[in-house]
Amino acid sequence: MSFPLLTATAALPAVGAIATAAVPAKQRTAAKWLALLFSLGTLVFAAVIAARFDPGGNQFQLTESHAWITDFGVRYELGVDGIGVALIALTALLMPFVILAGWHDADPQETGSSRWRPTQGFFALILAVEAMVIVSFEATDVFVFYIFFEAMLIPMYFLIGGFGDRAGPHGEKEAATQRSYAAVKFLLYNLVGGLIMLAAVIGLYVVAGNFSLQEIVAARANGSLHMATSTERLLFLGFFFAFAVKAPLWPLHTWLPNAMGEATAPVAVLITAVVDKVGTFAMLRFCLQLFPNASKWATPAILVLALISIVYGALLAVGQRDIKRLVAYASISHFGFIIMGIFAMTSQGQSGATLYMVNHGISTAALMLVAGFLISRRGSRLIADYGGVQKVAPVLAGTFLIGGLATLSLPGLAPFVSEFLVLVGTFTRYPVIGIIATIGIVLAALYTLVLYQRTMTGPVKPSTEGIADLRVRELAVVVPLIGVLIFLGVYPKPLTDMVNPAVQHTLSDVHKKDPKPEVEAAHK
Amino acid sequence: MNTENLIALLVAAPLLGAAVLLCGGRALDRVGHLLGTLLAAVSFVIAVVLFSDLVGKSPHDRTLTQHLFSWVPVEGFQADVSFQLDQLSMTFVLLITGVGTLIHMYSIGYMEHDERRRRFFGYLNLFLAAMLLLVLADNYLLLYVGWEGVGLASYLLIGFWQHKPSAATAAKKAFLVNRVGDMGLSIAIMIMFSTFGTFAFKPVFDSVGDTSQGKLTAIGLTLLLAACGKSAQVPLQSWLGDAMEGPTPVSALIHAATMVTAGVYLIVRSGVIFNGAPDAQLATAVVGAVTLMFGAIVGCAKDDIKKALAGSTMSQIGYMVLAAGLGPVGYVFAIMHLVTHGFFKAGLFLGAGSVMHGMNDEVDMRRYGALRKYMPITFATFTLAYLAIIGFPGLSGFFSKDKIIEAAFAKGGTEGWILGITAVVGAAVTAFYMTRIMLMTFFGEKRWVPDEQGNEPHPHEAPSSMTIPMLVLAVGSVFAGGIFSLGDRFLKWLEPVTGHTEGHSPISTGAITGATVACMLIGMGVAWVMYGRRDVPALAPRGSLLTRAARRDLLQDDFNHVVLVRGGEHLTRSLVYVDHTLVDGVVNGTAASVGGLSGRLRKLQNGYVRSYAVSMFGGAAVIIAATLLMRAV
Amino acid sequence: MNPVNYLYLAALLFTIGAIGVLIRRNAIIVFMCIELMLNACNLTFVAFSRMHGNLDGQIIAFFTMVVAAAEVVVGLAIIVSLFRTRHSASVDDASLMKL
Amino acid sequence: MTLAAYSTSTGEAFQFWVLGTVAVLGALGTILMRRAVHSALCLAGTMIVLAVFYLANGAYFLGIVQIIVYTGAIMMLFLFVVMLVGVTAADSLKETIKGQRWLAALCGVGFGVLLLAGIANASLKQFDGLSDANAQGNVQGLAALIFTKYVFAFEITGALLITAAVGAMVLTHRERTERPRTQRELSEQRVREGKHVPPLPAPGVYARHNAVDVAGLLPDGTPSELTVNKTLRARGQIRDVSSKALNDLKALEQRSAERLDRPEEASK
Repeated sequence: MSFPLLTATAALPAVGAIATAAVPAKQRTAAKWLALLFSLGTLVFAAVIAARFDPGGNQFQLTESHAWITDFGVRYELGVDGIGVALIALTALLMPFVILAGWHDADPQETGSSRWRPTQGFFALILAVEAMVIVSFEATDVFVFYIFFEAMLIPMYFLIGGFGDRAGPHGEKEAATQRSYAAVKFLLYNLVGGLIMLAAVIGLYVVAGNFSLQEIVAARANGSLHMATSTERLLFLGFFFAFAVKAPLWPLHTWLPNAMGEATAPVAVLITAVVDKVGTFAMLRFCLQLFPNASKWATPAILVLALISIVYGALLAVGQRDIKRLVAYASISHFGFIIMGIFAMTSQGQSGATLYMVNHGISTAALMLVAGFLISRRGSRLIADYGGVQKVAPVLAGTFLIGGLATLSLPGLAPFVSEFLVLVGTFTRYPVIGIIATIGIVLAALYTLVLYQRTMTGPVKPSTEGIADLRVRELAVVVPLIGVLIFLGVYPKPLTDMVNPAVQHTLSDVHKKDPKPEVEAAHK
Repeated sequence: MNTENLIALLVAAPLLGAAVLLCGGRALDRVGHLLGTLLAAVSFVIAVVLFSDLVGKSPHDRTLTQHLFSWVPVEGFQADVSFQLDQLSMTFVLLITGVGTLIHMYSIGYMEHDERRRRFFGYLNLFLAAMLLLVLADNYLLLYVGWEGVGLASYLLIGFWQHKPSAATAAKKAFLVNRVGDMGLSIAIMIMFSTFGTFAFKPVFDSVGDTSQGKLTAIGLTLLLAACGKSAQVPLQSWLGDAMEGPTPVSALIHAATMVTAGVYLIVRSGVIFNGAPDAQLATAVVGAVTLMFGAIVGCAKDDIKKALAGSTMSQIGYMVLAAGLGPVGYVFAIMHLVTHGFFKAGLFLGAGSVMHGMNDEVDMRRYGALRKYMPITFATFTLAYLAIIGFPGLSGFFSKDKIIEAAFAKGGTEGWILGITAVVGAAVTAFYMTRIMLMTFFGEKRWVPDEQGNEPHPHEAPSSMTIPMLVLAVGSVFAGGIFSLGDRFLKWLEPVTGHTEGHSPISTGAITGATVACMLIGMGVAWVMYGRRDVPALAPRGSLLTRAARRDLLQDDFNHVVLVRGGEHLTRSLVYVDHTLVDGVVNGTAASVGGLSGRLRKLQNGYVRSYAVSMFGGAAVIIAATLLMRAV
Repeated sequence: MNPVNYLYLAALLFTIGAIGVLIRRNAIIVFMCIELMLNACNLTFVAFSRMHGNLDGQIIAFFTMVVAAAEVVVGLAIIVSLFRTRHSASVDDASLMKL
Repeated sequence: MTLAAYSTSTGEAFQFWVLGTVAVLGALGTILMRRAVHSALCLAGTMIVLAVFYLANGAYFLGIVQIIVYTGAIMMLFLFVVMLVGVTAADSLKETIKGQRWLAALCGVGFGVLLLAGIANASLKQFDGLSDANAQGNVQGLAALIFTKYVFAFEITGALLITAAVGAMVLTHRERTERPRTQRELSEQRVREGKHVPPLPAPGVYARHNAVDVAGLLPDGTPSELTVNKTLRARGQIRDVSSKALNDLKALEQRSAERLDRPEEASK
């Protein structure tokens, strides 16, 4: 039996979480370094996964399978396809930066509270989230996936509710109220989604008799498992609802601005760049593969919702007064693109959507973390409290601009590739939706540049004076992220090579072929 | 060594400069401007090498390609980073690197006292790199990268003086309006992909004949939208005037060598598609004609020298777009006018910059006057460029503009007459506003006043780093047109790429030329009557309705403000409200009603034992009843 | 007379006792009503014992009595201590879990 | 089994109808009497009637136990506690919980109807009588069952009884947590607090009455409640001897003296 690489990758941060939590109360710095070390270790493991993965090989590789709850046919089954590898890599890549960016976020004097060992708790919770997210990306057993999909909520709840910016606009007490509101809202939304999904998971078991993704797909393919149309649709909706809450899709999105607004910047990155990706990833893996016919049936409605998300999220971002909420609404718009790409059911759309997940994770992380650095200097999230920052802190402003440009999908930076693929992929099948979605391009420029203009340019406001430029630790967070953005914008081939075969598998499971171009190209 | 491999270096040199200058620390402050200029010059030298190589080949073999790497390989979708250098690209490359290098040189002097000069040169290099990428790309997606890169660089440069809110707003506006155009380009690429399965130039152009005219018209119109954004054509022209907030060399770069010419390049490059879509062509010509009048009228009313020149640019680009809209008859002349315009407009802007440099950055022409005595070189070069732009016989502008007017008449039918007469009238208006600028700036009494700090301006000639580029450009303004026209050299050079058909205008060429020159003289005369003979009032008179409207860019900004900005604000505000009350409200309402229900139910739990006993007793009764009923059934 | 009448009587007494529990506030009277209900049950058991001709019913009634006795002892002790703390024997006054 | 077994003797029927009525009245009295003492007495009556019914049903042992244990011991315990607790506001029959009485009546009547209907529907055809079971004597029969079949239940009830006894003791017993204060300490506290340094005043003395419940009069003629035992105070049983009341009394005496023609007393 070979080394269980996937289990080890997920277990490493879990062990790290326990180890970090066990660090004595006084040794806060040790806890931080320990957490960073474990996240780096996970990154190494993720790199090994990416290296060992053979894009031309089977759909699922590095598989592990053990009996778990034999009475219900639950097996501990792990395996990764190209999409999974890409997202595991994203998660493992972002974590060290999240930890580094949140280096001082949970220091007792920062939070102003005397809770028991907040620093250890903060980093342990982050590592716990990482472990669960990685298992979610690896699980090929619906039940195992479901458990970790839901369990993720617990550490996230504490991260949102327990750690916030130093002081909100109305003082610490009001901030605490807002935080707990946001945390409870996050929890309730996702629990409701999870509950409905649980019903669907049980329903799937009743219909299929086991939870294994591969077995069910194979059984459907060779005809030994037949699902009634209405059953399939109901199950699909159950799964999709949970993922749409997580993703989040309009109109189930309202928890995200609250959660991202109240949480600290690193936690906000954790939410939108990593945890929410589980939702879109699961649409691609479970919704489409388990219920191909129902997916096709629901596609028009979902595309319309995604389109609404794109335009609506962007318009709301324009109207925000709070930096973090603005980024949150921008993310809603971007998630609309991802979902649109998935359900366009073309190679370009789904490859684009997968790339989009990765790129959006990195670009939002860059933008949000820099915004977090800015906020930590002034303690205000309101756009109106800043102005002329580029004069006093040019590097901060510059990195913020690059993050913003990535958010508006400037060619040359990674998100452009994915956004364009999604648009093209959608257009070939649904031209009208594709054209309307391009409005998102203009609106993205609008909210990004308005944000940049109001905070960074203009005369230096008295409240902005004396803001320090980025420190070494902060540069160490931002510069690599920007480097990755540029690299993937110029040379995304390594990623696309990994993703393409997985997308082809998915598409063949859904029995969809790309629409042929009208004119068979004369090239080559 | 294979010359193909040099193509990438063309882009790489300024890109490297941008990277080094922007990432390098303050250590580079002292040499940054030299490095930037050097790399621009390197790019120019490479361009010259490639040009000589191309000239040495047979006319139909003058296309070099270089494939660097596969960019976005996805099933059925192939985007490569590869370059194509043909005569059209070569023309642009020479213009961009040549004029670009001159503007770099000029900026050394102009930006001498700016503490962020290093960064300025970084942005300039980025601008060149993006523009070169745009014209060298061999597929539309890579072109799109350059296209947006130009937008980014212009954003950074227009907003270079970020501490000025007006500059920041202008930069944002430029980017946003350009983005609307970009939307058109991306839709065009999407249509191409779904129609042809590719968006590389060659296969697309090769298979144009296999598709319907409707598809081609759609592509053409979306490309036109893109061109309107980048080339500041009506209705997306509003950003150009505001873009004058940037330092003057930036204006020169944007207006002469880069940015605004990109739209013309796109249309000419996509000529094959437009040829198959007459409706799109007509739309293009109409947009060009409207813009040429629009820009000219706006240029007449502005007192800000740079904004007046901006109106002129709009108008001249209008000529080019008009020419490009005429199809193979006009493509070559569009490009020819573009190149000559590159020379004289750069000269004009650099001259204007020189004037401002000497006048404490004053831009109001009503505060100038009599500057010819103080700035002889600037006056001389400005005058040559001025004569070139109004199409004074013998100078560059005469040759290129005349051809466009001829081609417009050659379109034939009512359209041809309308377009042709518009172009002729445009020439008259051009002569008027340019003469106005000349008279107000260099002639008459001196009207300058101390600025807000009380500093009396001391007009003086600019340093040689600024005057040399102006002199070079002046030479170009004078001779370029003649050289190009001599033996139809330019036509023969470009014909293999764009194709050319000789137009047959309903009236003779001589008559057109005569009418044009006459109109030009009338325009000059009117300007002389209004501004030369009389003193120029230091405060602008109220003026006619048209003047006032023209001062406000023919109310287009006001329209944008009311409809788009205000409307948008209301829309977003109401959406924020809806999101908070309706979408969130439904959820919160559900929570509240559950909470309310629990509140009601809680009242049943009043703590009184006897209450509980009643429920228990009632429950027992119900169970007995149920049991009895079950037995009864 | 049919011995079933004993059962009817027991049912009637039980119901009266139950209503008493529900409407009276004095803990002692409530308690007495409970005793009444227990006695009604005992009557039923005895009547059934006679009907079935064996003594098991009587045994159960006997045990009921024993349990009732124990219950009374504890219950009255609770009432007394309740009265001590609250100066009232009303069951309504004991509506809170704490004083 | 014969049809005759379905009915009892006429004597028993007569006894049932008479005593049954008494039992129901007693039960109603239990729940309707205002005072706990009266309720307890009514309940005792019902229980005695039930004891008679046990005897009539052949449960001789239970009948006697009912009288001795229930009527004799348990009901006395009840009365004892009633005395201990005294008269409280809980004795009021006014309902305080809204809708409680209606619900109680509804549930009670519904329950009763269902119960009666259930019995009426039951097929109670069997009627064996206890003559066989009681052949060896009722007590012997019970004993045989208790010590064989039900021995474990019997043992457990023993444990229950002991537990109950202990429980009652624990519940009612109050541990003294501190030493009782001596008279000296009490007097010192009184001096420290500065009120009622001397002993409390004696109740007023009015020759014609038992004077313990009459408040002593202060110099201005108002009664001082301090002079009366606090238990009487709590029960509101202080006799009013304010000057107005005394005048009323005087007037009353005068009127009675006039009617009785004893002018010497009236004029006094």
